[in-house]
Amino acid sequence: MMVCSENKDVFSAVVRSNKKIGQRFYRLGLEFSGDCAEPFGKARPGQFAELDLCGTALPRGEAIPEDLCDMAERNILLRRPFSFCDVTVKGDKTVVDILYDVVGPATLRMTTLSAGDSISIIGPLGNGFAMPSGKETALLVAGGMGAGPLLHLAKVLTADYPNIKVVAFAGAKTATTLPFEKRLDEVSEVLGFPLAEFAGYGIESLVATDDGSAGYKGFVTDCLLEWLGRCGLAAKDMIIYSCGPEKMLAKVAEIAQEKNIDCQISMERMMACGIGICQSCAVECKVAGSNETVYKLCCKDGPVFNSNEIVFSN
Amino acid sequence: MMVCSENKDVFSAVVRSNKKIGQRFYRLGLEFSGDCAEPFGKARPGQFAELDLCGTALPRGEAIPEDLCDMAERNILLRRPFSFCDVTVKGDKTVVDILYDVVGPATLRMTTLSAGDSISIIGPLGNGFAMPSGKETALLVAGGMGAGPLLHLAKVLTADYPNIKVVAFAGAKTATTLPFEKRLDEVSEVLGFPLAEFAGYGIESLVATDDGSAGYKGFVTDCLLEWLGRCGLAAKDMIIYSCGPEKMLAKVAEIAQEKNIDCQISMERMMACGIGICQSCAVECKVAGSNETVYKLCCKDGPVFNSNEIVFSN
Amino acid sequence: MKDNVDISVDFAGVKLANPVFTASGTSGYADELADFVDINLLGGFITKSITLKPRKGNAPPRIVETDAGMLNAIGLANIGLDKFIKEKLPILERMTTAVFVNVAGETIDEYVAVVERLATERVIAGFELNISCPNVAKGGISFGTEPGQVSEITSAVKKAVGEKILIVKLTPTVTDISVIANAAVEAGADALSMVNTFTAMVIDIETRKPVLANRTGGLSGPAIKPIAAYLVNKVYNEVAKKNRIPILGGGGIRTASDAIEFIIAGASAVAVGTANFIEPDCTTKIIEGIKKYCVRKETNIKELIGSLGK
Amino acid sequence: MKDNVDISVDFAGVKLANPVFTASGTSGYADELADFVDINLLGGFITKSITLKPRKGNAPPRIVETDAGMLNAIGLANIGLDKFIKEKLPILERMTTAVFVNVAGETIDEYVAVVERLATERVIAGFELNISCPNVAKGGISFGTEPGQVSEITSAVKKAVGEKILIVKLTPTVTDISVIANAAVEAGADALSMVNTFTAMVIDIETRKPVLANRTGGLSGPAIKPIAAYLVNKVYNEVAKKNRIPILGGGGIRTASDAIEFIIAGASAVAVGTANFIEPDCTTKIIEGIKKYCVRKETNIKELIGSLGK
Ligand SMILES: Cc1cc2nc3c(=O)[nH]c(=O)nc-3n(C[C@H](O)[C@H](O)[C@H](O)COP(=O)(O)OP(=O)(O)OC[C@H]3O[C@@H](n4cnc5c(N)ncnc54)[C@H](O)[C@@H]3O)c2cc1C
Ligand SMILES: Cc1cc2nc3c(=O)[nH]c(=O)nc-3n(C[C@H](O)[C@H](O)[C@H](O)COP(=O)(O)OP(=O)(O)OC[C@H]3O[C@@H](n4cnc5c(N)ncnc54)[C@H](O)[C@@H]3O)c2cc1C
Ligand SMILES: Cc1cc2nc3c(=O)[nH]c(=O)nc-3n(C[C@H](O)[C@H](O)[C@H](O)COP(=O)(O)O)c2cc1C
Ligand SMILES: Cc1cc2nc3c(=O)[nH]c(=O)nc-3n(C[C@H](O)[C@H](O)[C@H](O)COP(=O)(O)O)c2cc1C
Ligand code: FES
Ligand code: FES
Repeated sequence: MMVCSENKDVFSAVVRSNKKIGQRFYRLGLEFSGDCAEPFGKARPGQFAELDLCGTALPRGEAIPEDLCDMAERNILLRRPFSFCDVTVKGDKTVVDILYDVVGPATLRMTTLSAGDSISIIGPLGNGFAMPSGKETALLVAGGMGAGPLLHLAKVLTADYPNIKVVAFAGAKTATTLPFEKRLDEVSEVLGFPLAEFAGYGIESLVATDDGSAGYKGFVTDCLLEWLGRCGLAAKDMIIYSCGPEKMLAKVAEIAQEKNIDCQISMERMMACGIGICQSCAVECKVAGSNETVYKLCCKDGPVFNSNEIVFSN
Repeated sequence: MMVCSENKDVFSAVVRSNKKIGQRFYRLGLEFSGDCAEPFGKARPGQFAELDLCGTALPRGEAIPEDLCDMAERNILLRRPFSFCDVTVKGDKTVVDILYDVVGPATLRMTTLSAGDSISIIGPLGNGFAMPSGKETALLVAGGMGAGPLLHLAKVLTADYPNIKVVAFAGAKTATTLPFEKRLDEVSEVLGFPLAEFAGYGIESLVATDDGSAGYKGFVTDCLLEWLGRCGLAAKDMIIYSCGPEKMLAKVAEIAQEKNIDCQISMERMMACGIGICQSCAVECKVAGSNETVYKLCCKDGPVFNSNEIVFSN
Repeated sequence: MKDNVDISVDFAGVKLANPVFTASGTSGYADELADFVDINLLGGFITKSITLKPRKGNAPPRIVETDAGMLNAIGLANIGLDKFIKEKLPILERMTTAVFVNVAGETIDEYVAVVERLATERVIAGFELNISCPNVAKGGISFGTEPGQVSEITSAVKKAVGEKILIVKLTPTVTDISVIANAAVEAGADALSMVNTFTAMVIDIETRKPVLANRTGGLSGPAIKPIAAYLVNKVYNEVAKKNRIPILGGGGIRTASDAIEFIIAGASAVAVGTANFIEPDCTTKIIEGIKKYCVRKETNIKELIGSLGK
Repeated sequence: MKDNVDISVDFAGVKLANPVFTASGTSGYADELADFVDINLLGGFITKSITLKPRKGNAPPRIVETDAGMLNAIGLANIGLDKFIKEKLPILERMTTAVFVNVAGETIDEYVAVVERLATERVIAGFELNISCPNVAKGGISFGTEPGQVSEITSAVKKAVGEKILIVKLTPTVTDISVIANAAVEAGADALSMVNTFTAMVIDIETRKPVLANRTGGLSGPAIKPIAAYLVNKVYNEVAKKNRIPILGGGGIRTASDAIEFIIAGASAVAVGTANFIEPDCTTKIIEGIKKYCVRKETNIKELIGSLGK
């Protein structure tokens, strides 16, 4: 292992836990010790890492959801990017948690990791969320798996910016696909703290599901819009942080633009390298004061961008 | 699962054990139940099965011997053939043991199988050793991993042909690469039963190592030749069964030919299918009464052949 | 989900129960694979290449595994026409699946001789002309890389096939496969089969020799799938569509999703090769998977063929 | 084991500390990869393709993974010659490794213009002519499939390179790569680089569209290795050896064993591409592995090159 600029490198982590927390959601706990502990201990919300899952076992036949059976046949080659939902420094060790969704061959393999396994990881990579200097309220808007980095952000915000009020919005198709470990309970829902993970940081939350099976019925962006309509806060005192599917991010960006609220979003792209050498992760960005656009790299210039920079594809 | 002619098919087995028994040798125990138990319960010595190891995890970095590191990078695609070293029917279950050597990407993966894992297996395939009708003495000549099917044969011979005397010869480069679980002890060595696995069937054995670190110093074929020289038995009353590297088999075949002893050998070829549909496993065979040769299929016509049929490639 | 959804296709006039074939050389002459799959469930069955005289094939090792693929250099080992007629035709005659005989040879006359002898056999739906085998010293691929040669052999064989359909099997290792496809179509091919394997080599660094006795072999398996899918789409767009010539597409197909990719790219039917070695009953699963996809997406095979969007 | 074994090679007159390069487009302009590897340990470094004007490249998605490979359609995104000279040359100047600039363009004049501007830069050891990029509408691969074109562009650029060496990078997707290699050599190529990627396609069966915005992309990675090794051996035997032209071989190299395969096949040096994405420091391991192999087998690079036995 080399000592590198910016502390990013190829590291080895040990799996501490890998827990199924929903239909197809898991939470993976990785422990870093020795030289690896420090760089990851300093990882900022929104940064990510590239995991090598090539040598990891596939789940056995029956354990593969039918819609992923064909995909499961593909031998994987490239690493996969994941952000962190929690980073904890414990003495000379750092524990990093990743919330993930099982969508294809790599994430299927990821489910068979078990405590004690070691795994190769490159990170921490990219730029995290900018901190909310001069703001009074931070709104975290998560779509599906996007909750991961926003949980990490929630922890850092509440620890480092105790005077800022944080409100979390979490959207999903339906109640069972909300990627949270702790189930909603009615009392906390009534009190405005339905998501235990955010409540743990003292953060109130709003849940939206497309089918209304939990919380607000509709898109999380509609829920946000409604909330903004009634909150009575000044746009300049707020900041939105968002992570989720690109369609949702586009809507969040539109809302932020209309209401003139600062907004940071975390983008996703297929990434071959994650370290800025392949140019695969192009994100089309506006050039200030011109009609032209440039491609920035999601892995190096992002994954977090100012929402007003991005040209969303349709 | 279909019911098929000759009972061979794609089956699912459950791993019962996977034990390291030497430097790079392991013994894998597979359990078959339900429909799979019967066909495998009837498996004859010398038959084999094709294991699908694609989804099995690679050992972690440090657990891969240095000389196999590069090979380990290759994603495997094809199944791998293995013969059985033991087959035991227990009620409605069948347990099949495989003795294997870690030589490349598939066998590396095999080492990470653990109790409870299920694995896809096609078998039993090919033709086993012919039984020694009318013989008085059966000589089992094993080179390295070739001991596997000969152990299975030893069990069947001693059970079904109690009047036949069986003598086992086992060769290896050096003592530590003898693929036997139970260590040699001096007393049994003096008594002529150094290999506990064979001794368990009441079979005497001779060990040969290239460096003399155990038993006879030299090739197992030289050990055999010496034994034949002093045994005083009639060629027509003996039969040789052999399995091991092709160079050794060629030597065994030569000895059998010279001394006019019936001899059956188990051949190995790279196999893409194991079931006779790809023609990859060609074994050059003499055509009786002609100078011509034909290619027979190791998987279907073999893997056991009469030694006098084979044209060995130098 | 109704499982009896219709996924039959018209392949150059031959009605197939479904678009799934086993590829030549990867399923023997039917009897071998029959232990694992009900061959009659297949849309089509293609024999191992048949030549006029029996061929021993190449010395072993004949195969070697590569990343997500394998090389083979079987060398067209086959029992020859006479023995095929005597021993294998009777087995094939019992099958209800459309049977295609893959034909190879060292000279055009040899191809023609084989086809002439078989052209009147009732059980045979058509012939697949192997002008793309990379593993023989004479014939094989040498017929398939030059448009003039392709044209010559195709028209010669076309005269011999009679009522049967003629599928020409193309090699992917040419600068512009559409030129070759076009030559075949203009000379009378009723369908195109693509792709055959890619010439390749694996070297044993311990001995510093090629692993295969034949030195080179043909690469098949999932490794080649994205190249094959591209080539099928290219030939569909540039040649097959306007000439209404169906394509039998393949190269690395393991799953229904793979098969559907080829169909969307422009294949009317698909050939499954290497995957049979790993899961001998994979074709059955692929057929079921295509049905499920059609039901789920409320589509049908006809609409799917060549439906790749902008 | 002595680790300071000499594995240096003479590559068309350029002395390389070892035969391991990073391939164009897979290691940026050096600064990016420098976080993970000491670039100065490499035998050679090749820049991402440079064009006269900056290029935005293609819309995303630009890559998709395949079995043991990946497709890319970056579309020669690069900062353009001016910015390269201003921002990147100073970084490259600090390197002790042999630096090669990969050049692309839409017209021959563009290629020549880039080379002319850089031909006198001290830090540059030579140029790699990319006439094999499958991911651009104009230029790229269109120069590389026809011997006449290859000859024309090679001689035009050769006039501009001055003292520097000219490597011509070949596409594998031609009927006979030796014909192309020969055209390049006769027109003045000092070395050949092979292979570039294979045109390929992945289709999303849910949307029925190609996954890549560019529709097609170039297949790289272990999947193509056996084809690339074969082609290197073919060109070595048919063109390079007798003309004493070194080959920079690659395609799917991940390990020292892979690299050694290419060297035995006939490559004087090897280029590692896709593998950098997975293990950014794999080149260091490959260099060490080649040394160990030479010690263990009591051989040396010179003796190894093109030593494939019968
Ligand atoms: C910076 C960054 C951070 C990320 N953080 C996380 C994280 O914290 N948790 C997490 O679960 N994922 C995260 N992702 C996404 C994650 O990398 C992919 O889900 C993963 O690579 C999929 O690998 P696979 O082999 O399982 O599926 P693939 O074969 O790569 O994809 C399978 C199918 O799913 C689609 N797909 C790919 N990504 C997604 C996605 N995110 N959601 C839905 N469908 C998808 C593909 O188009 C394909 O059709 C992040 C991605 C980026 C770029
Ligand atoms: C009918 C039959 C029965 C077999 N029974 C057994 C058995 O009971 N136990 C067992 O351990 N093996 C057995 N084998 C051999 C076994 O199939 C191979 O060792 C296995 O396929 C290697 O797979 P791999 O991916 O680990 O290595 P590969 O990548 O396939 O091979 C790695 C390297 O080892 C070489 N190699 C391949 N096979 C052997 C071998 N047998 N010995 C030494 N080097 C080899 C290859 O040429 C290559 O260089 C049998 C083979 C056949 C054909
Ligand atoms: C072992 C083997 C033998 C083959 N034999 C033949 C043959 O005899 N005739 C032929 O036209 N193609 C032959 N092929 C090519 C296949 O029919 C098919 O075109 C190719 O393998 C690509 O498909 P796949 O990737 O699904 O295997 C053979 C392929 C393999 C792997
Ligand atoms: C993401 C990516 C970008 C590439 N860009 C270029 C390029 O700009 N110019 C070029 O000549 N080759 C380019 N290539 C081709 C590589 O240099 C190399 O020839 C090819 O990838 C095969 O090697 P590999 O299998 O080791 O990757 C690129 C390859 C990849 C994967
Ligand atoms: S993923 Fe390679 S540059 Fe961003
Ligand atoms: S391994 Fe396929 S025929 Fe024997």
